[in-house]
Amino acid sequence: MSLSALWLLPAAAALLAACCGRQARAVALGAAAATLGMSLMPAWAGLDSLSRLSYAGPAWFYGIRYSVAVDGLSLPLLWLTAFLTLIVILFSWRGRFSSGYWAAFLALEAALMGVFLMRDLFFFYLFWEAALIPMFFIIGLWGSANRRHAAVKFFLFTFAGSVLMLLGFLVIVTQHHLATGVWTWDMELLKSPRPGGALGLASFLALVVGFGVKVPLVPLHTWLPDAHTEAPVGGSVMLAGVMLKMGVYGFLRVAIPFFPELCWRLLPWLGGVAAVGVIYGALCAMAQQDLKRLVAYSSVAHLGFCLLGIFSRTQEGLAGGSLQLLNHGLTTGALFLLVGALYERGHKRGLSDFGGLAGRAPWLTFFFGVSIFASIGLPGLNGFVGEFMSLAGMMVRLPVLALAGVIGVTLAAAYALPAFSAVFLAEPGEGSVSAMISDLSALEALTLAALVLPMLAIGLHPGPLLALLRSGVGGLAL
Amino acid sequence: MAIPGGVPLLLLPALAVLLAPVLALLFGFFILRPAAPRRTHLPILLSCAVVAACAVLIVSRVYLFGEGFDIPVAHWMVAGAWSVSFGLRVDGLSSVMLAMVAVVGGLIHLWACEYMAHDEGFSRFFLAFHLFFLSMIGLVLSNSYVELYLFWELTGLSSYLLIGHWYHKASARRAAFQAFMTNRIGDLGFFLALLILLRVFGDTRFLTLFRSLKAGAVGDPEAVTLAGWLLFWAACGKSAQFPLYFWLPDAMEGPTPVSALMHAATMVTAGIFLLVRSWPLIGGIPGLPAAIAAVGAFTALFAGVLAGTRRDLKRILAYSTVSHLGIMAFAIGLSQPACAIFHLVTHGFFKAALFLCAGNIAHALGQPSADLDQVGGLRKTMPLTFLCFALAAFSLAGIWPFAGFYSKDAILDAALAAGGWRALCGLLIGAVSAFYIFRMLFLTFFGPSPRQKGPAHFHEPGALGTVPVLFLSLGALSVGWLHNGFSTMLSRSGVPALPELSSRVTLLGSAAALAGVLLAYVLALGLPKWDWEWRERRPRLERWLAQDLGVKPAVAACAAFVRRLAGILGQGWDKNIWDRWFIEGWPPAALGLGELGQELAGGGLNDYLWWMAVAVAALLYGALRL
Amino acid sequence: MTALAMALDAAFTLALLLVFSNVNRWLGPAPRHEGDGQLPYETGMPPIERAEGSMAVAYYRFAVLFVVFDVDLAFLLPWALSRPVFGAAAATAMSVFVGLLLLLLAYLWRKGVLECKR
Amino acid sequence: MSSFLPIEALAPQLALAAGVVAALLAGMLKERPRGLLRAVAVSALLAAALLAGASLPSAHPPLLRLDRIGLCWQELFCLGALPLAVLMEEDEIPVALLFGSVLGMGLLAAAGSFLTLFLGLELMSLPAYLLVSRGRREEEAREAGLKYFFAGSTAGALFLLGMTLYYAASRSLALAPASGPLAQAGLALMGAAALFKIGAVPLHFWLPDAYEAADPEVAGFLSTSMKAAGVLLLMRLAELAPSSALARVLPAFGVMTMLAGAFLALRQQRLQRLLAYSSISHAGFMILGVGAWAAQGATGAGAAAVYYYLIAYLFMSNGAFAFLKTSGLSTRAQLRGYAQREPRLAALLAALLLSLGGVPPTAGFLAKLLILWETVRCGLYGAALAGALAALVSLGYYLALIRDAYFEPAAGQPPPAALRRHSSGERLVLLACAIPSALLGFFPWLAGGLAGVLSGL
Repeated sequence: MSLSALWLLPAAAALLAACCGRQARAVALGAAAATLGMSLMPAWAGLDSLSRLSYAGPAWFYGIRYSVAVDGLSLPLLWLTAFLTLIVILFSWRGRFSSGYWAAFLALEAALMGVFLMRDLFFFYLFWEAALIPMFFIIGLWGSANRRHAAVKFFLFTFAGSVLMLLGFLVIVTQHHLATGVWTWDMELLKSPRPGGALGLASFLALVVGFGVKVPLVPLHTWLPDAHTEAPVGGSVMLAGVMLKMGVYGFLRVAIPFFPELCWRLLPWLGGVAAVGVIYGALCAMAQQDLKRLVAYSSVAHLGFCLLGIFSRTQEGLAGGSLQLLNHGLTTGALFLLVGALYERGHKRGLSDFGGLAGRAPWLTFFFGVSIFASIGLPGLNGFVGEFMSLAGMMVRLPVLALAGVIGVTLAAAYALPAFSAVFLAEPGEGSVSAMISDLSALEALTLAALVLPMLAIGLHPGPLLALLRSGVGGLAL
Repeated sequence: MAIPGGVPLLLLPALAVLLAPVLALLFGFFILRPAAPRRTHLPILLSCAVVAACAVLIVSRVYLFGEGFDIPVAHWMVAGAWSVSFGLRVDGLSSVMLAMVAVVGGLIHLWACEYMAHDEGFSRFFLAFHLFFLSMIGLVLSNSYVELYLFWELTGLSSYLLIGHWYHKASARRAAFQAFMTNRIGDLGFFLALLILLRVFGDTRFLTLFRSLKAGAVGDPEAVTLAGWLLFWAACGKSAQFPLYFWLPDAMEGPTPVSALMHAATMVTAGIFLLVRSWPLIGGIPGLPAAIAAVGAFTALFAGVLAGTRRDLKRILAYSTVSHLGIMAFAIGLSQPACAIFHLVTHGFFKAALFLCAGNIAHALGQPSADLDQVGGLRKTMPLTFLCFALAAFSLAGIWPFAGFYSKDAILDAALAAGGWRALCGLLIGAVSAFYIFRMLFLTFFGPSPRQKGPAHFHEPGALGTVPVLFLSLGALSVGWLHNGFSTMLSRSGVPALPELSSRVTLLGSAAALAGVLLAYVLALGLPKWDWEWRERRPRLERWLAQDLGVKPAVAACAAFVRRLAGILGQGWDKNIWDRWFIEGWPPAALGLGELGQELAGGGLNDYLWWMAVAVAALLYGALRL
Repeated sequence: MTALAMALDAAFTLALLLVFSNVNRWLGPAPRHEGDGQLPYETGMPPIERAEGSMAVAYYRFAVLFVVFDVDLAFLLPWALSRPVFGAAAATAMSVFVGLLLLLLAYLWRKGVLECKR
Repeated sequence: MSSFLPIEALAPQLALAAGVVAALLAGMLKERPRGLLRAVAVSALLAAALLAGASLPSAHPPLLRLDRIGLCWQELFCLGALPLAVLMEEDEIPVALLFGSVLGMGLLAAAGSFLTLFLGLELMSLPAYLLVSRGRREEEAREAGLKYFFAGSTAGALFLLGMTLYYAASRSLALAPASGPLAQAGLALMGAAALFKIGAVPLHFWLPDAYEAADPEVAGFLSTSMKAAGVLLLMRLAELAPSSALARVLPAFGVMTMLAGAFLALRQQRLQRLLAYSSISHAGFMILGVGAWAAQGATGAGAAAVYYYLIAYLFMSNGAFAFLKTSGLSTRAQLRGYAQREPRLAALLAALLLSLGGVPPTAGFLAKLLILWETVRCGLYGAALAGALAALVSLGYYLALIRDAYFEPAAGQPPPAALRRHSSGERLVLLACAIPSALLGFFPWLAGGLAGVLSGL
């Protein structure tokens, strides 16, 4: 089973779905299921044999070569992408969408799989950018009210960050060539002679900004609330569930391995921005009246935890940070699915537009409750494991940042529970649409159960997943 | 006194105690809730029985044979050398707590069946109630701080669900959120303490932690001190000590069994349990016990005074709970953790009994809670409730044969031994608590004062309503006599034993209690007008008391400040300034630049040629100069 | 040295330009702007319309055609002089050249460029 | 034939000349079959391209210099002209003009001396002025054509002046390096003429009017082949003196052109004018590429980035202008809701625009990447940053077009021109331009990868 098939299959299916009109939905489901199956294959073939699956094509032009590989870090993210795509397709199964909708999601999955597979900076950047196109069309065509503005803002904002990142890559490759006389874009080979001095710092900052836009680090995050609120259900699930992970994956795969000592020297700054992100995200979430914007800002806070863990460069910090990536994918994915379900039924997203849903839609309330408590880090569910290990890691390095993280954890409850009680427990005010909200259909409940069960499993028994992640990111520890 | 590491057969009941509630919950949620919601309480009662039996077995074996163990059960979070794991620890302290939780919890479960019989959220209530029961058992049996934190948070979650059980009431929702947030603020300290301990010791298991503490192998003494203070902060959050106590009186919005079990007997005592469990850590920190004593004493007096002024029955008991938690903290502060735990057990019994009686009274009226104006002279219509209430009241006041006397006077003895302000506080607390409980007793059960409606339609509850109360009040009567056995149990788990009671102390304690009773008698029955006309003529005083002497507005102000800060940041800065100007400002700027470019060259040909001339001149200049 | 030469050359051309465009103004009488002062001649009929006037566009076409065919002559002359030297090669080259022109003439004729429509 | 008449050396040009003759003859026929002229046009261009690609002639006539690169350039010019040949309306005059122009470009590529260079330059430009002024909108076309003529001839005069100065310094008309202030001044002036042809910013004012007034396909030809000829001229000049002032000032011109082109294009509401300004921005990238190439010693193989950019731009720009012709749209307002009406054409437009914007996996992305890479290689970090900014701003208006086509609801009636049926030729040209520009971004390596995948399966 060659790794390239992981992204080629969805890409081919996307083309197929785009052409055939009515069966596009079926093609999408088949392709998504097949991709998930294939992505699970390496796990059965034994985790230690992951390196055997890598493949590198001929080096043609200036050292650029098509090379794919998978390791402890990429594999779980591949699973997450395939899993969420399948969930999204199942969840919007009943919606009357054109063939373009299904093609866009498959193209998005192909691009995201590519990002996590590629070991060549050129192709990494190529898939990194290619992922923008389907998401641009998903937000723009099937979004809600001012989707157009949000789509263009999302594309331009991320493109600006990525172009800077590209310049960083170019400088790294050129300096590598100057030092060794060899043209290569391979991530492993580029690690040895690193550009030092001012140029090294400049290219590192370019990478940080490029990945920071995607993570999103706080000053660069304002595209996130707009893109999330305007994207359709599936769009915001994929956006929050996987695309935000590309930024942190970029840090883990490119920024830190390429500039380990710079990353260590700038720890107070990088950790500081992440910590600010945690508190800033939580405070902003408290002020939101729109459910989707609230969940969007909470994503800013959660990914701040990932970065706190990763920048601490301790074994538990790295493992916790990367685990938090997957946790956030599950919890925020579930939350967005539920908010999407509410929006589909009531065409409203405001906190005051609902009320008293607990009695009317018990299953919706149950899933929302579990996801909310998982996202605010209740021990026993997955959120706590990621956050605790990240903060334990950062406490070893910079206690003040761990303090900020813990304050973030406390604030999380301050925005999540009032929202939960306003939507589900409070009495429906005038102008509320809760009369139109019916409970989840069997299919929707099934998809959400598929998201909630892993939350509990990771919460209580994260052992195997942590071991897999550590085999991928363990090397970065100091 | 190291715990033998071998795996005795005691592990089986310990595991059963945890597994039974889990199975009952799963069975109840997945099978009974959809199929027969009215039957959900059956598996839960069964699991209570199993837990009670195992608890009694464990306590007896620990008491008789001194068995006990501290065994890791499963790995939880592993990252190379760093790891956190689940484990079970049964020793004197945890078995006593387990017994108290099991017995009191079981009785209240029984009582709740009748009390909640026709509540439409019946199955949801019992599932959340038993989830709390499970988390309390887990908390008591855990063998490391992180595991303890897990169950600690679960109790916070279940208290949120239970206080907010009648979620259609806005006050209940607000109280539930307030309770959860205050606990969360307390847990902030606990979380930080965990991180510090992990950083300093690398492991949070009590066994290894206290062994290295005793051996003095502490890498970073200031960090351990900070951890100690943070643990105290966490205990304040959970056990409603002074700064973070305001959530407990509001938590009375929940149904009475919740108030009885969680907010009287078990959950709120988790903080005290945490302090006693980490006594080797806290005892060693200079100045911390004194601070705990001071906070405990102040909370006891402050809440006691407020309890004496409240009108709502459950509110009085709530403030009394806060006061008694203060007493337990005071005992810990006096370096007598054994007294604190002993008082915790006795308090669990008589406070639960008082709450259930108040619940029966309110149930008779068909309201969630009864007010002093509606009751009065009930000893004739509800004699059995009166008997139980009286027994519990005597025990609370610390009158001689009752359980309260043994535990409170042990604390009084330590207070007198410590001398100075501690002795005075000890006496005052004894008097105050006697005053407010007898005031409630007289006003509720003796001659209705003119303002009270009297015993119009009160009636005794059914069998399920009275039997548990009876047991609890008997417990309140008899538990005190076990104090010797009790101190041997605690001494086995590294906690200093109970002091012997000197006759001087009993005399002084009883005198203070009697003074309180007399004052209550005079104010309640002698001058019936005191509670009504005298206070109504002083509206400002009334309002001041109603606002907990200014604490409630202060808390409201803090909450408002945080919300405003969030508003400024979230809406004001992020959306209107940073996003609109700094991020979305670029496109208009670029368009403006484009506009500028447009004006530079009109359509005319000569403009073009002029610009061409400029370009050629520039090139020529460049060529000749460079 | 050459930079100095270029500077001188530029200065000289500018000076020449200035002198030619302004010499009549310096030397001649101040122009009287009122009334008939602008008329080209003091005597005779006032001109009906401006001198330049516009010619029918057709004339331009003929002018261009004349130019195209006249320029051929410029090539034919050296060809004629050099014919003995190059012989056949020159012959074919020039015949192709003239042939093209004839083709062009035929095309124009067919397209009716040569009639003089009013 | 003796060496006097270099038949095999100028084979492509002769093919084109024959094309002209054939066009005129076809024009004279009374009842000629419908597709005749288009067939003549396409066949002549293909013949010229094949002949250019065929073999390297041995003879080296005095005024010419033929090398592999030169012949590739000629192929590029013919390829660039093909879409115009296919899309042009049935009239022999424009066909002849097209052949004349491509012939001029061929001469430029094969020039061995300044004489042929100038001859090629003028022969290329004159037909272009006429092609522009034959635009459908008579009024605007004539005015734009006139402006283009005046500006063009000024540039020609500048080139001549530069040539004389250079001749004064080098004493010979051959394309040989020379030094001294005279040579520098000469090079500068000739450089100005070349920059004019490409449309560098201070000299670009004729370009938007010419591109907007001309028919879309003519504008396509102008933006691809003409601009490529300008770049070729610039490279020939930079080759002469890689460290000359002209070479050193090129990156500055490049940056100025990129940024100004991008910012000016933001305001445009008319599609052709917007594409004109965007072509200026792309010209900026080409100039930057030539500048970077010159800064690294102008070695033969070093110009791969510029060549790739020209090829990619050829497909993109021709495709974009061909779309305008097929769809008959002229303003952004008319573009609204186009995707609902014509989903397939809109998809091709989206691919072309994303490629023009430089978004992976399109050819435009790889082109911009290579140029930025060359700039970074020769240390011009500021220019690279400016390039990134220009790409970002340019993406602004390309996305705006896609947004109009896909996300906006259709506003009002589509223009009459948009309602006619698209001819198969138009659709063929569009596909031939859109597919390569969409996939060339990573295809070179993907082939290797695909081979690996198939072997691995």
